[in-house]
Amino acid sequence: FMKNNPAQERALLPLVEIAPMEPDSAKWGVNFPSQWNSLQKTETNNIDTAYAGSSAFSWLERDPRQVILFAGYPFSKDYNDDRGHMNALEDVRATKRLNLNDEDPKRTPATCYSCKSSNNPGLWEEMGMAEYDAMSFNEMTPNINNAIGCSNCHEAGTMRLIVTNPALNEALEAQGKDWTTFTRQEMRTVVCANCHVEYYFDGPGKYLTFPWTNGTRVDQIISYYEEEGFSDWTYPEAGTPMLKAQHPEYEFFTAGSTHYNAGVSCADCHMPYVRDGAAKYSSHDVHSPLINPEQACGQCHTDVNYVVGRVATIQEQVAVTKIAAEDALIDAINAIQLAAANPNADAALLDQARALHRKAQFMWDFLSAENSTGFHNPEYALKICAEATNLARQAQMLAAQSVNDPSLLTTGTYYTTP
Amino acid sequence: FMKNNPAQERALLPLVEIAPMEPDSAKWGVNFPSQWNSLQKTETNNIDTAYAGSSAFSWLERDPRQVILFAGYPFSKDYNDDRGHMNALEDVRATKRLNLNDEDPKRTPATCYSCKSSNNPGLWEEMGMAEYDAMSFNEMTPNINNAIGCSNCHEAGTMRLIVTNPALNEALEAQGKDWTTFTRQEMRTVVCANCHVEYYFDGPGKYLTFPWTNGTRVDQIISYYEEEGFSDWTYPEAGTPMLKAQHPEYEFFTAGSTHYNAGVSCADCHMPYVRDGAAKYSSHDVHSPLINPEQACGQCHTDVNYVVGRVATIQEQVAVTKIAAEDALIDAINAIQLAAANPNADAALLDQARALHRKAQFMWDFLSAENSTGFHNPEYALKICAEATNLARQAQMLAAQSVNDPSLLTTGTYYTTP
Amino acid sequence: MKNFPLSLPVLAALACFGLAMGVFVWTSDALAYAGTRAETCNNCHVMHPMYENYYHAAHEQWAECADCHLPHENVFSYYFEKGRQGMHDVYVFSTGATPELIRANEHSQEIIQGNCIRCHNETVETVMMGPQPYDRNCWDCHRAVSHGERGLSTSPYQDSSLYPVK
Ligand code: HEC
Ligand code: HEC
Ligand code: HEC
Ligand code: HEC
Ligand code: HEC
Ligand code: HEC
Ligand code: HEC
Ligand code: HEC
Ligand code: HEC
Ligand code: HEC
Ligand code: HEC
Ligand code: HEC
Ligand code: HEC
Ligand code: HEC
Ligand SMILES: [Ca+2]
Ligand SMILES: [Ca+2]
Repeated sequence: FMKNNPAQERALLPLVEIAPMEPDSAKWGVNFPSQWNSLQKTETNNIDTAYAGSSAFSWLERDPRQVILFAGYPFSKDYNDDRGHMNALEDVRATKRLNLNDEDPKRTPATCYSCKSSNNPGLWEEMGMAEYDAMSFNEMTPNINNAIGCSNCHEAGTMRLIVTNPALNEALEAQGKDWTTFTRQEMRTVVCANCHVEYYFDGPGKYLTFPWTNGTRVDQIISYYEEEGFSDWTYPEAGTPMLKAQHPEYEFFTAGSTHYNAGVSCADCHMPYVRDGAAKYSSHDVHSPLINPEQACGQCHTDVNYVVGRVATIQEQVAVTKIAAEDALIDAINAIQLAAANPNADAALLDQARALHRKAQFMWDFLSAENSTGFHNPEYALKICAEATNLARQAQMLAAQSVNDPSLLTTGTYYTTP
Repeated sequence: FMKNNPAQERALLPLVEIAPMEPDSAKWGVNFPSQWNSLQKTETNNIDTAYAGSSAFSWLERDPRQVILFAGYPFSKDYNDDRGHMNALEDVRATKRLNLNDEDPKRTPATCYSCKSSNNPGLWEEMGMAEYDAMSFNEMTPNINNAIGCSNCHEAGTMRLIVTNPALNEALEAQGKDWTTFTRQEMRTVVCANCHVEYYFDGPGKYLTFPWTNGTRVDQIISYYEEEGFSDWTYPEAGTPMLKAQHPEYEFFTAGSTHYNAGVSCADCHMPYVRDGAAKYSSHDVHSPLINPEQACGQCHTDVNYVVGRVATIQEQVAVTKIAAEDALIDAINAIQLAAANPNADAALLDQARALHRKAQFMWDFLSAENSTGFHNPEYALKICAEATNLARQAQMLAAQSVNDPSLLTTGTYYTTP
Repeated sequence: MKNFPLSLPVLAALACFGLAMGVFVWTSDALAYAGTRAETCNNCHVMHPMYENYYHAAHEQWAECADCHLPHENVFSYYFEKGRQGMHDVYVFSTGATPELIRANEHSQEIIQGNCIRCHNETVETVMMGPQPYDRNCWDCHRAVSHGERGLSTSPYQDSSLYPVK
């Protein structure tokens, strides 16, 4: 993209010159008031849709199964739906998932700011990402005073879309890809991959890493974590080394979805062109397209009611199938816990059970943490869900075999245990 | 449709007058040579696609799991892919599924001719469907001398599309629907439902019935069969009362699929318009649209390569998930058989296992017998598949519980047993 | 009312009005709006995506906007509809009430459908089957025929060579 596309020439000369990686979006906003005004709207959005929307409703309340599934991990304490970009800073500072005790080796690292602030590109440039990530969240806080903003996506001056997150750059490189050769339409998706991707913190330096070396499909990511021997936490009383998936929208959408294969980008749906008098600009008021389907879908689909209806049909089917997977996982967890408590359990079988539990739950989470309730790639969502359920049931069966006790095979434990 | 639509007026007067329900398509063909010529092509078609096509390849050879899944039922002896309409008679007479011993109470009834011949509308009119169905296949044979033809779909004279199969008429009535009020576009789908639907033979009179009283979704059909206490056969050594699903294309496609909701009909894809000089007519050479996607998909989708690629992506994901369901079913069957052989088995638990096996296998079959490898409704296919797998695993677990023997929990038995 | 009193002031007023209109029509090229050139419709920039897509689609060399969008049964219905639609468009445009998505209403869909059949009668005669009600639009299948690949794209990058998509 950078290599193929000349910097845009604009009819209007910029009013002010913007410093490279300028963190203050208001300064950019002098030149681009429409974009800046629309970005600011993300702060106060709070309309909800059937499965998402812009309020910070609690997923743990909406689906209490997730409290069980994340037991022993901060996500079981606090996990809300995402809100607009301008709230990123407020929300990351408010979440109960943080551990602000700098003496604790499990303290929250600065890395958690990586996707929340327009200060980052400047800071990374200044100190390098390794140094940034090695600091604690607390230590970093004074440096961070802007939520997500222009510098996270644009190059000052040319306004071209760029990869600003070093982790993305490295992950693409590991796959032999050079984003500077991407087309403009590709960049309209890749720029979101600065943040809307599965990540983990590598090593004691908490180095931000995207697990893409083997590819971005769910099984390729699992195989990467297997090779790295990585786990996020150990499931209490079950002993399973768990993996947590986080917002893999990019990986999900690009895994051969209808829209991705048709050349549609994230920005097409989430940042549709809107009119401001005569001029058109990309709405920077990024939120669920179901809130403005006329703009978001209507540019391509003439029958807007029809496509909105389709989203509902797809999401309903995905939501039901997802709950079935959760129920199967909870049955498996209960069984593994019981088996683990039994000193006579066959260790090999129990470990097999854990391996399947780990894999099944990551698969389910990959779909569940993806924020479109399957719409970004319906077939992939359902295929993964089917596999997660199958593996969870097999995990349960192995746990029962490990202690030779069929009473571990009870199903629907979520509904029957108090 | 009949009520809203006047009979067609044609620029050209018909050359010959066609008797009502005329079984001989060649006679109709005098007036409509393009349609007749294209219908005749279905006899010799034999191009295959990745998952279907027009040769009569054996499903039992392609996927030997199905031999196990249909054990004890004629489908385990002979089950081929469907061919073109003009072969219907030849194929029904050749299949090894027939039982031509008229002394045997399990003899094949005449009902098996219901969807294979243009003689039927006349015969049903003459003798009534109850009498037709009460005869044996053998006894009916002399009356049947035409494969599928014009009279199965059209009203002579007006050429309007009509419901010709009394079973369809009754099934629609049971749902309070009156097909004579349907639009022309609806008829372009409903006419296929004369045959491309799940059916069963009701009672000793083998009366052709579509199980739609509760609706046409898979769970509604299952609930109907539960209420009727119907089963097709009993699974050997397992004792499960089984249900066989057959070509529910209509039920599948109309269950909220992308294309159905968009108002697309079966004929749009399977009978696209083709040109004959200046004029265009509906191709009656019905087969997989992947053989002529330019015509079948190209008018609606300008990027034909893209949509054909999508079909491949969807079918691949469905095919993999379907095989996983089959493996789970086979594991369940093995477990139930072992439990059933154990005189100390807990009968209640074992019956629960059978109930789940029955349901799981019907769900899988509903998707598997549907001939598009999921394309007609991808989300529905995958959702059903996920549920079938989940239920099959639970059936296996119940079987193990019924004999208190975790060794029944072996998975992957299809690959390990000889 | 027996004698129509044509007083001088009235006549003068009418003449002035006529002259003013004449000048207006001459200078503003308003008569173009009575014609059929596609470029005229494109005078309104909100019609630009339609124009762009039309220009690059199959009918550019065969048909003007009006060939599809105005009824052709007779000259009266043609000009009546032209006036009605034109007034509507101008009114909406000048009051700034232009909707985000411009879509043909049912009335104009009927007109368009009639025009498809008018030109392609010979082709579709067999499948139209005479006067039988046709309960879907030609462009349900021929989605690209009038305004580009995916119905009507109003997003600039899709119809402008300035912004190559790939
Ligand atoms: C074809 C349109 C389309 C494309 C392309 C698309 N999305 Fe979405 N996205 C949706 C829809 C529809 C939803 C569901 C919204 C809902 O349930 O309210 C959604 C939901 C989301 C959500 C959750 C929204 C909320 O309200 O919380 C996020 C985050 C998101 N998408 C990010 C992305 C990213 C990142 C990409 C590119 C990798 C992308 N989307 C591509 C249509 C799209
Ligand atoms: C700098 C990191 C970053 C980038 C780049 C980024 N996002 Fe986000 N996005 C976030 C964070 C963090 C949140 C959640 C904020 C919160 O909940 O406070 C979020 C929230 C969202 C939401 C939910 C909004 C709502 O109202 O629920 C959508 C939709 C979304 N992003 C889409 C996109 C798309 C599309 C792109 C690319 C054009 C993109 N994001 C680029 C970090 C980013
Ligand atoms: C690779 C980029 C990235 C990193 C690193 C990251 N986040 Fe986020 N965060 C996002 C995106 C994208 C969203 C919006 C999508 C979502 O909520 O699923 C988000 C949403 C959030 C939210 C709002 C929704 C919720 O979950 O309650 C909180 C709080 C949050 N992140 C906290 C954190 C913390 C704590 C860390 C460090 C452990 C962290 N983030 C690390 C990208 C990131
Ligand atoms: C979440 C990522 C993101 C953020 C943050 C962001 N932009 Fe953008 N911006 C985009 C994308 C994507 C486009 C579309 C680019 C294209 O089509 O090439 C865009 C386009 C633009 C354009 C080109 C004209 C247009 O409207 O399409 C301007 C100017 C612009 N942004 C200014 C800004 C300013 C000013 C800010 C901060 C106030 C900002 N952007 C913040 C992603 C972002
Ligand atoms: C930039 C163009 C574009 C945008 C924007 C867009 N789509 Fe699509 N959509 C497509 C294309 C291309 C296809 C593939 C089918 C085809 O070729 O007609 C498609 C297919 C679909 C399908 C059928 C796929 C299925 O799984 O059922 C649905 C539903 C759909 N889109 C909904 C939406 C919704 C909802 C939005 C807005 C949130 C949206 N689209 C935005 C271009 C777009
Ligand atoms: C949107 C297009 C579309 C519609 C509508 C559609 N089909 Fe199909 N059909 C397909 C495709 C694609 C396949 C897969 C062919 C393959 O795998 O080669 C298929 C496969 C089939 C097959 C198997 C073909 C073979 O080669 O053996 C049958 C039978 C069938 N469809 C019947 C129907 C019926 C009956 C309806 C209406 C209820 C219908 N189809 C609606 C596209 C469609
Ligand atoms: C009178 C019953 C009947 C009707 C009506 C009917 N079919 Fe069939 N169809 C069959 C039978 C029987 C076969 C299998 C014939 C064989 O294998 O010998 C078949 C086969 C097919 C095949 C597979 C052809 C191939 O080459 O593999 C397709 C596709 C198909 N039908 C689609 C349709 C569509 C679409 C309609 C409605 C327009 C329709 N059918 C109406 C009975 C019918
Ligand atoms: C309600 C209509 C209907 C009835 C009743 C019916 N069939 Fe069919 N048959 C079809 C359709 C539709 C196909 C093509 C789709 C397929 O093969 O799945 C077909 C295909 C076949 C085929 C060719 C494919 C294969 O399975 O090898 C045979 C043989 C056949 N039927 C035999 C029978 C027999 C025997 C019976 C009675 C037990 C019967 N049919 C009853 C509709 C019917
Ligand atoms: C499998 C069902 C089926 C069979 C068998 C069948 N037709 Fe059709 N026929 C249709 C469908 C569906 C249409 C489309 C009707 C519409 O669009 O209203 C059609 C349309 C027609 C038309 C209207 C013009 C056109 O091409 O769309 C004629 C004439 C016609 N068929 C003649 C015949 C003749 C003659 C035969 C026997 C040689 C025959 N049909 C066999 C289903 C069938
Ligand atoms: C069900 C889908 C469908 C509908 C509705 C439809 N067509 Fe078509 N049309 C087709 C297909 C498919 C072809 C391609 C025939 C071929 O190339 O062999 C076609 C071909 C044509 C052609 C010839 C194109 C060429 O390449 O020469 C014209 C003209 C045409 N249609 C006009 C119309 C008109 C006018 C209407 C409305 C009365 C209409 N169509 C409705 C599917 C449709
Ligand atoms: C009569 C028109 C028509 C015909 C014929 C048709 N389609 Fe479609 N197709 C649509 C519409 C409408 C949608 C919904 C998306 C949209 O609005 O663009 C769609 C959506 C799709 C999608 C996206 C859905 C998904 O799940 O990914 C695919 C793929 C597709 N069609 C393939 C095909 C194929 C293959 C054929 C031919 C066998 C075909 N279509 C024939 C009208 C049609
Ligand atoms: C070949 C016939 C044809 C020509 C020529 C044509 N149009 Fe259209 N127009 C259509 C069709 C078809 C539609 C779609 C109606 C619908 O979607 O229901 C349409 C829709 C529209 C719409 C409404 C948008 C919408 O989605 O409904 C506008 C505005 C329009 N045309 C303007 C124009 C202009 C301006 C021109 C000349 C530059 C033009 N048309 C030339 C056939 C044509
Ligand atoms: C004065 C500016 C202007 C001109 C010139 C103009 N339009 Fe429009 N047109 C509009 C506006 C504004 C709308 C939206 C009206 C609405 O949706 O109520 C519109 C809507 C339409 C529609 C969709 C509404 C409907 O009636 O179905 C069609 C079709 C259309 N125009 C065709 C044309 C054609 C053909 C021409 C040239 C003869 C033309 N327009 C010239 C401004 C204009
Ligand atoms: C003013 C007369 C006229 C009108 C009105 C008209 N067409 Fe055409 N159309 C033509 C001519 C002339 C051609 C090119 C010669 C041919 O192929 O018949 C053509 C070509 C076509 C083609 C073949 C080219 C292609 O894109 O595949 C299709 C399909 C078609 N028209 C459909 C339509 C539809 C649908 C409408 C209504 C929305 C319509 N036409 C309105 C005159 C017209
Ligand atoms: Ca949200
Ligand atoms: Ca076949």
